[in-house]
Amino acid sequence: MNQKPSSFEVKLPVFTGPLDLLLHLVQKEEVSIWDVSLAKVTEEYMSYLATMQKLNLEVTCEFLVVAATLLEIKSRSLLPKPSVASKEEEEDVRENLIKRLLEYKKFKLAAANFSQRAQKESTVFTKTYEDPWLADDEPPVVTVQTGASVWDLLEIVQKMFVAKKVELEAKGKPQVPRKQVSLTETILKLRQRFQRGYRCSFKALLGEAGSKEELIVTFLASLELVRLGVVNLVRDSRQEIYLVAEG
Amino acid sequence: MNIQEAKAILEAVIFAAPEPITLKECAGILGVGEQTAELLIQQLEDDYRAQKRGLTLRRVAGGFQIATRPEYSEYVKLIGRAPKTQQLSQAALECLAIVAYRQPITRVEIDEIRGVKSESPLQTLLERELITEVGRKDTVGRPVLFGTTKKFLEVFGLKDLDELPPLEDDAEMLLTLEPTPGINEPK
Amino acid sequence: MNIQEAKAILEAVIFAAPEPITLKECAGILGVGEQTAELLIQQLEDDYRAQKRGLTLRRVAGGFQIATRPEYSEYVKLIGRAPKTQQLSQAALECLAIVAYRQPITRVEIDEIRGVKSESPLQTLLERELITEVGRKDTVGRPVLFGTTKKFLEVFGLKDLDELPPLEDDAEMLLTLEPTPGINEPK
Repeated sequence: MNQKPSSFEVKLPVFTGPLDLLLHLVQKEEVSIWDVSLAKVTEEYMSYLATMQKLNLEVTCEFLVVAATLLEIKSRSLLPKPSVASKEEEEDVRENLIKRLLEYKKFKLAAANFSQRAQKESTVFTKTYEDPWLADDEPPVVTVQTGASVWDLLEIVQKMFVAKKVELEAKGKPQVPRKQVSLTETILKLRQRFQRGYRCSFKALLGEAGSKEELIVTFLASLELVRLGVVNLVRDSRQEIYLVAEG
Repeated sequence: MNIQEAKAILEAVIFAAPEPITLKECAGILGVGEQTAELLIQQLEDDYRAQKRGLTLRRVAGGFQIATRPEYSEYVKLIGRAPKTQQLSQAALECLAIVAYRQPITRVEIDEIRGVKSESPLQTLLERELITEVGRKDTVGRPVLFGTTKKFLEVFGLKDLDELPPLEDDAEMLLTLEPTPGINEPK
Repeated sequence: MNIQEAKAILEAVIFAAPEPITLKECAGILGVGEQTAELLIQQLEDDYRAQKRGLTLRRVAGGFQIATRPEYSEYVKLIGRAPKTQQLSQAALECLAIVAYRQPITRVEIDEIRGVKSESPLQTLLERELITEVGRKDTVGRPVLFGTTKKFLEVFGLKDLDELPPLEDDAEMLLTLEPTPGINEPK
């Protein structure tokens, strides 16, 4: 298992793919990539794959595809050339592989350059917080523009409800009588309840409401209590919201 | 390390710290006593004050922090505003109005009032943080209830929801009509 | 507003912006032309250089940003700040280089150049927000096209994509390989 690869020194897992390996072998020859003896490189390549297998490293099909191409080139170069056409074909396979290698080499160099850059940049720090800390502690910048005012909202609602009313009246639907619930009363009631440390889920609180109107009033009253600082809103891990009395 | 350098290091460290950094931490980083660190920081503060700069060094929450100068806050607030001033669509405004006056309210109830599906405008309002989920309704399917946010109040310049102008009686009356599941279903 | 003040405002605004702020935005905030804004920023840059400070003003990702000086990084690391990006694997760097120079590009085209499947390193790059989907190629299967992000520029300290050094002009390189769909397909 600890047997060293025979014909070349290499740390095994460093190659990112067959082209990376092939480029390494070719560059070892110290001649122009176009002039390199592919036959020789083929041997080394196959020997590397054998070592990988010995070390139980997975030889992926990509490595095998390139091996097949290399073997093809090698076997052709050993055979007598029966025709011009066959020789051209051989050249095509070889040329195509070398072009791929050269293309890959460009990006490998670029990757090395990126790595250096990243190294240099790792010494530069920017601030971590996203919201600007204004020295006078103003609330964060409001970026929403609605194109409307509260009065527009009111108008929209009035119009819609009027339209709805016409529609409902046309259907002759009965109107449900309503009971008056005072917001002030509800606030006082809740205030009494939310003594030191008392907590209650928002849902449960709203669930106590007997009518839609009571629900709305309870909701508004809760908001008021939050605004007054009587209660805090807390969200638990299940996204459940609780009202918790201050102190 | 000379004084100039020590101050530069302090500036870099205070700037890069995710939270206000304490005197003790500053001293530890420089490898000097707290008194020396305090003197250096005072000098740095003086530098910040002397040069008319856009930033200030301030003492806050038991530590030091670099922040923008208050007098330039008007300009700082302009950042990022330009690309984000998309106005709300009519549909989104309708939904917002309904949520504002009828909260907490479910999507189905909003659909019912508008007579059309409101999923997409509601999504917009959620993204702009004008409305938010405030709970779940205790009915079949436990649908999400929507309400307006603090940001809604901010954007519309309201102290609280009570400041919403009152609806006319007509609308008020309709507002209390309770759409029950049975009634909502088309027959 | 005098020059001193304008520079101070710029400093505050560049500091406060959550991302590198563009010349156009700076000009807009000051209410001056872009040429004037550029001049002011150059002066501010000179100030930063002249005073031996802990911070620098730099041009990155199409905008301006204040950052700590590289020579003080050892001290900044003492407060627990980790570098902007964890080291990338060799495979991820290769993919990133290919996307950076050949964008927009599909995964199959990247596989073709590298001679090996690139799914996993591309996933890493997507997670780190260094690349993103920028569209779909108009071929069979409409594969996703990848491009680099603004964060890529920031992390690698690039002003813009034009600042990428040209790919090594290898004399041996006769023509660039153009992967055509026909060649890419396994037979």
